[in-house]
Amino acid sequence: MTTFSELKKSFLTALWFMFLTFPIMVIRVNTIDKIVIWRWRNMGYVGVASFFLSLAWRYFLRRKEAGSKRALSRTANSQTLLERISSERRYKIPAMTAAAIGIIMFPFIMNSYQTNIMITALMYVVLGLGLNIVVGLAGLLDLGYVAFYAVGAYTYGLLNHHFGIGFWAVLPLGGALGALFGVLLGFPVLRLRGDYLAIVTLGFGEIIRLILENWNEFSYGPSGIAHIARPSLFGLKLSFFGEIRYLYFLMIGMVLFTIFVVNRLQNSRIGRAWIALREDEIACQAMGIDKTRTKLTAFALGATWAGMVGVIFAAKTTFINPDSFTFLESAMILSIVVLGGMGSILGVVIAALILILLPEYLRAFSDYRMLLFGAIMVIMMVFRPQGIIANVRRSYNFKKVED
Amino acid sequence: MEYFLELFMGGLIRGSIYALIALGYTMVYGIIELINFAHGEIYMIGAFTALIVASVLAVMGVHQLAILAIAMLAAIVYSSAYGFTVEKIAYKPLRHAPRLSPLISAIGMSIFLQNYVLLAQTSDFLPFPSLIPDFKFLEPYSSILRPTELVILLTTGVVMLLLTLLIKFTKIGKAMRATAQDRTMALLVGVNVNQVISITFVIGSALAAIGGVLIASHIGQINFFIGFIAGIKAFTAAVLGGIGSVPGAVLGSFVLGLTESFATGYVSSDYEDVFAFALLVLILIFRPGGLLGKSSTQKV
Amino acid sequence: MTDPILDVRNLTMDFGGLRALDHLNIDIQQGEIVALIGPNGAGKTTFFNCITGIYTPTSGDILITAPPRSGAVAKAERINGLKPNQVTEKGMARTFQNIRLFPNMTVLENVMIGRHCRTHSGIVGAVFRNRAMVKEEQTVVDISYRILEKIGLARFVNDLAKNLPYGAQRRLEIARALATEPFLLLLDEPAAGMNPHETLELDELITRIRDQEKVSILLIEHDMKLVMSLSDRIFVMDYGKKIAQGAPEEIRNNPVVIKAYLGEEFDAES
Amino acid sequence: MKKSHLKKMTVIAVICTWITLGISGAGVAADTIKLGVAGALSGDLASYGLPILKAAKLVVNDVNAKGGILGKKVEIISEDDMCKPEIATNTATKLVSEGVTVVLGHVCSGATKPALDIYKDAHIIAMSASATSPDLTQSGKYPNFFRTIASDDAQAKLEVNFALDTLKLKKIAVLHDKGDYGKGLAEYAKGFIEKSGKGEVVFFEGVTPGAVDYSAVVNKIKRSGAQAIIFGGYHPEASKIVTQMRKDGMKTVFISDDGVKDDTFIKVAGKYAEGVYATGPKDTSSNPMDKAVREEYKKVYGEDVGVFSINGYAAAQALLNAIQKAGSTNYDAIIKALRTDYVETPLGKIKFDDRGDAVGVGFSMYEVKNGKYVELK
Repeated sequence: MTTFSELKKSFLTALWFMFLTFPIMVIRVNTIDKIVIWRWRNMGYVGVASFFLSLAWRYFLRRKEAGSKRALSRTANSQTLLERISSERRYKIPAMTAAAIGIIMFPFIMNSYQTNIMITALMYVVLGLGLNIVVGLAGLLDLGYVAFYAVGAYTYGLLNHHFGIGFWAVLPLGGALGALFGVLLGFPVLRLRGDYLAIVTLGFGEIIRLILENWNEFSYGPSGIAHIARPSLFGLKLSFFGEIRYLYFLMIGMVLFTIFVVNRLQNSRIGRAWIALREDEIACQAMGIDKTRTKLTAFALGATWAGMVGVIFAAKTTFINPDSFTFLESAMILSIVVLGGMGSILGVVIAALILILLPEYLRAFSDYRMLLFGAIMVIMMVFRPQGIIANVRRSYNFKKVED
Repeated sequence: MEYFLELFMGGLIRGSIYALIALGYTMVYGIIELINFAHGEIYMIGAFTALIVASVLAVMGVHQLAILAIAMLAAIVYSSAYGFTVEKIAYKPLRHAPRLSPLISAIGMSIFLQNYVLLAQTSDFLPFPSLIPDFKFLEPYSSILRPTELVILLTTGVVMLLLTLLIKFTKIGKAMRATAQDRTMALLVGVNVNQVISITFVIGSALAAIGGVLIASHIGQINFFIGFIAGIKAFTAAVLGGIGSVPGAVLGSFVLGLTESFATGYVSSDYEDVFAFALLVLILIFRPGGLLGKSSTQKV
Repeated sequence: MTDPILDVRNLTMDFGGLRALDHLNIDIQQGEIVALIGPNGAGKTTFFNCITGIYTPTSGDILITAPPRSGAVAKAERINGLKPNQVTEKGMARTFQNIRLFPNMTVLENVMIGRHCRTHSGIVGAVFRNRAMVKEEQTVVDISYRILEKIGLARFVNDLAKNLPYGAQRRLEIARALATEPFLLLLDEPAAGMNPHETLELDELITRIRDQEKVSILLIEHDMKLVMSLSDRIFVMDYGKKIAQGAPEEIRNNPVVIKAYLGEEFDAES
Repeated sequence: MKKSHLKKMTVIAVICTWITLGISGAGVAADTIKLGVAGALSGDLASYGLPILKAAKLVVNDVNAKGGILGKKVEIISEDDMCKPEIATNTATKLVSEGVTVVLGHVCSGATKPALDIYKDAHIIAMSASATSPDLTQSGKYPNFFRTIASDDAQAKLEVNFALDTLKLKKIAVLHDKGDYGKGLAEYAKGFIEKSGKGEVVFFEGVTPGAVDYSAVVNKIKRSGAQAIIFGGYHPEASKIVTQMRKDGMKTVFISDDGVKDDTFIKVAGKYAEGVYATGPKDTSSNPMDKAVREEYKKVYGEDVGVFSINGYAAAQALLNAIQKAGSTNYDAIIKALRTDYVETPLGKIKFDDRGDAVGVGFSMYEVKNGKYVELK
């Protein structure tokens, strides 16, 4: 492999991209005044950029392939740094202590904006962990997860608006209603597999949103519900910053609670059944696992978290309308699960933080931020298709019995 | 009766539009089992390319029919080129990755392409020139069928026919069918699988480009976001018909188009999409493989 | 003679216009090793799928009589139309012709899945880890490990199933099926793809399972040497019909059987 | 192994540093008066937000050139909310934590509502140049909210009166785009028609924005026998519907709102736009100040003013003027100044009523004549 042939390849790639981007990047037409603006300089930029990017792209792709071959040859030590920190005690305790201090100090060091976006990110951590049950563990591709999120949000929005019921009373109710809707959706789609399931769940999510949009008498339609009460703290009146801090710690608690529950679930009899269902549906049934029940519990438990986060969402924004529950939201949550590494809790946490905080920190790039965001999603998938942290199966303690 | 006919024609037009996009989805799915979320963007880029080329030619004062031909050709060439490139960048490196990873890559690509067009062109709606000439003989029937609509129906029909012939009778068509059935076997009997996948993307993108130009002429305006909604609907249609099946995609598109049209006409346009999705759910419950899809009994 | 533990009467299965099984009668007594043989496409796997609930047969009866445990009186039960998991719960477990393990779970977890239908802890138990649940979980682990030891897979215990050698994967399927505590084990071509040495080990393993675990066995197999040495009785199928049954010696010399097999080979050569 | 770990460590360290820098970037600036500008500055609704921001910059440059207010320079801090409620809370929190005194924004009503709750708690005044939801001022729940644009019910009232009284039409079809703005407006229109008793609503439905074809709904309107359509929504849908109607040979009167009173509508719908009515902010182009602003805008940015630029300019003026008059950045003092002191703006001399609506700001009806919106007197 000579450098020359590499350069030639990149040169051809650059030519190709110059051709590809020609009409859209170079020509700008003002159809009204019939003026054509030729922006030749853009073509130059594209050429130079794609030349170097293609060099880098192929270099990293080769490295990735070499890496995956190496990983195959040595099975035991192929964990990445993060995986090692998460699995080895020696690293785990200091890492966790540092993380704990960081988490507690965060809202006191950072300003309220930072805390606020962190709250949003934490909400997505919980959503990601919830969807992880359905997609990551049970292998049921759900593209309408946002429907349950909407159910939770509207539960609180409506109950608070009409009856003034408080946050803490509705939180479990939102979860329960989420679960109920999970089962309602689960029943008709039990027979469907794979991508058929995906499109039906997508349709279900859209149906819920459209109903919220059109049924004014019930949901106040697109103008939404305003003035939803923020969570109360033993009846204390908090300052604005106090409320943000309070919500932050509430979310931290929620995240810890979710991690605790999901972790226990996935290492239980039910969790194993979910994974078996994901791995091979027929064998799973043949081993005596009730497919219907297992699927329904996955849907219901996944939806529970969405319902609860929905309640928190309504309390945080104090205003909800159907626009917040579009398909893109579902896609975002799904991306968190896949990017994190299906079934891996730590992976989902990291992915949620990246995907939600990234657009905020990309504000500096203003117009380009969504462009970069899309590109980063592609790049991460190409170079790390198994997700940030590939899920590691745990090992069990067992007694050796002498016969 | 006239009202019924109007709605019926409206449904057919919608169906044709969905079909042109749905075919790309279904072909790609048939070959590599990927929901290509960026497909709607390919369609959008086709429409933009046609708009840009047509405007430039119009400023230069070229004849209308020549504009139509050149703009259409440019749209097809560029959409195909984009489809081809997207596959090489975002899907090919993921061929052996976990099943959902290419899906996320596709979502990322879709966001990227939308914003690329937004930044390089504009966020505003642009008026799309009516490239299709007015046929005098249609004037008395203008409330039922307009020239653009006639062209859309005819083009869709011709394209379907050509595609069926291509898949049934040509060498590449056979290779595509073989790859769809069993990629490993196809590889073993000497099919260049990578090439087949590329060609599938190119053909699917070309169809989307044709759809893009026709739809844009029909509704008279485009912006960077048109691909998303049309894409979701077309995908729904493809699944409705049985994803992976070419006649299924066409049938599903017409069923969806007619349902929407009649739901609006006889019930309410408020719940037009609710009807569309409810129909999808119902059909899949009773026929889990879609209308013309393979029965989903798995081999044990 | 007691009731057969599995009694299949006039079992018929149609796929559209195609009759895959045609009034099939098969019975298995407790403690037997029975083989089901026949040319490719004879309908053997379809038969398995019918009696394990993956397909619902068109007509006929599948009756099972679970062997009495602790002195209870056994009663025949018709299991047509039950779901696969219910069949497994009744006490019939199977393996698959094309291995269907859970590739990304460890060997131990694969076996633990088999214990699912014999355990009960639910969501609440999983979250709160109450004492009963912890105890149940540990028992599951212990039992599963013991099964692995018996099958000779203990050294792979924490490996992912997909990383096992081929022969070990076949044995793991048997271990997983055993974990469901069946009275009848249905093996679909357990020796396929094994080398002669592994086949010999399998022969020994199957006999051992029957003797030690008190499990009856029905197997589909093409390896005639294995079939002849293992089986107490053999059923022969062709084109969905039973064409012969009897002890290995009788089958070996049955002209109908020979014709069925020779005919197939003859076809294959032409 | 070791080496690759080291590399990964470095990468992580770099990322951490980058994040920390990003975080601490929001430092304390010099002693200035901060004017927050919030709204859709990116995405598909940026064409509403950016012209407001640009207009505000003109005002601030002007004020600073004259020495600022209260002896301090004015500084603009702009943040994007993409018109999404959940992002608007982040935007609002960011502005609050950067210590803005007043906010010009937000652009969309849906995003404005949750943001106002945050500003209210932080004692910050917000003034919008484009949020027209009646709820914002009429509910009485946002004492810190003001606006330089009239609310939707006024617009709906104008549309209905125009159809019933001026054009003397009886059968009205009311159509909307299912959005916050469009549907709200359509519902007011429906209510006014029913209450007036002079006409009837023969059709009330919403269309799906972005759909590939509207022929079914157009056919349905035709069948309903409506003489006029009142449409609540934005110009992309309006132009599709109008085009489709006219191509089908329907001559039904089309009346719409300030979401349609946009030159893009005329550009896109072309000849079919002729004769379409739309309400919009009163034409103030005869006001010399308005003329000056339009000229300055064109000179500075090389383009014509956007939809809400003039309202944005007026809002920025009103806010800064109130601070000047109040003599401090005290919340109550500014509110009092806004309610009592008139300020000269391109919209005319304005002050605000108790609910926060600008006195003397209203809508007029426009008609497309020869490819231009012309105000009807």
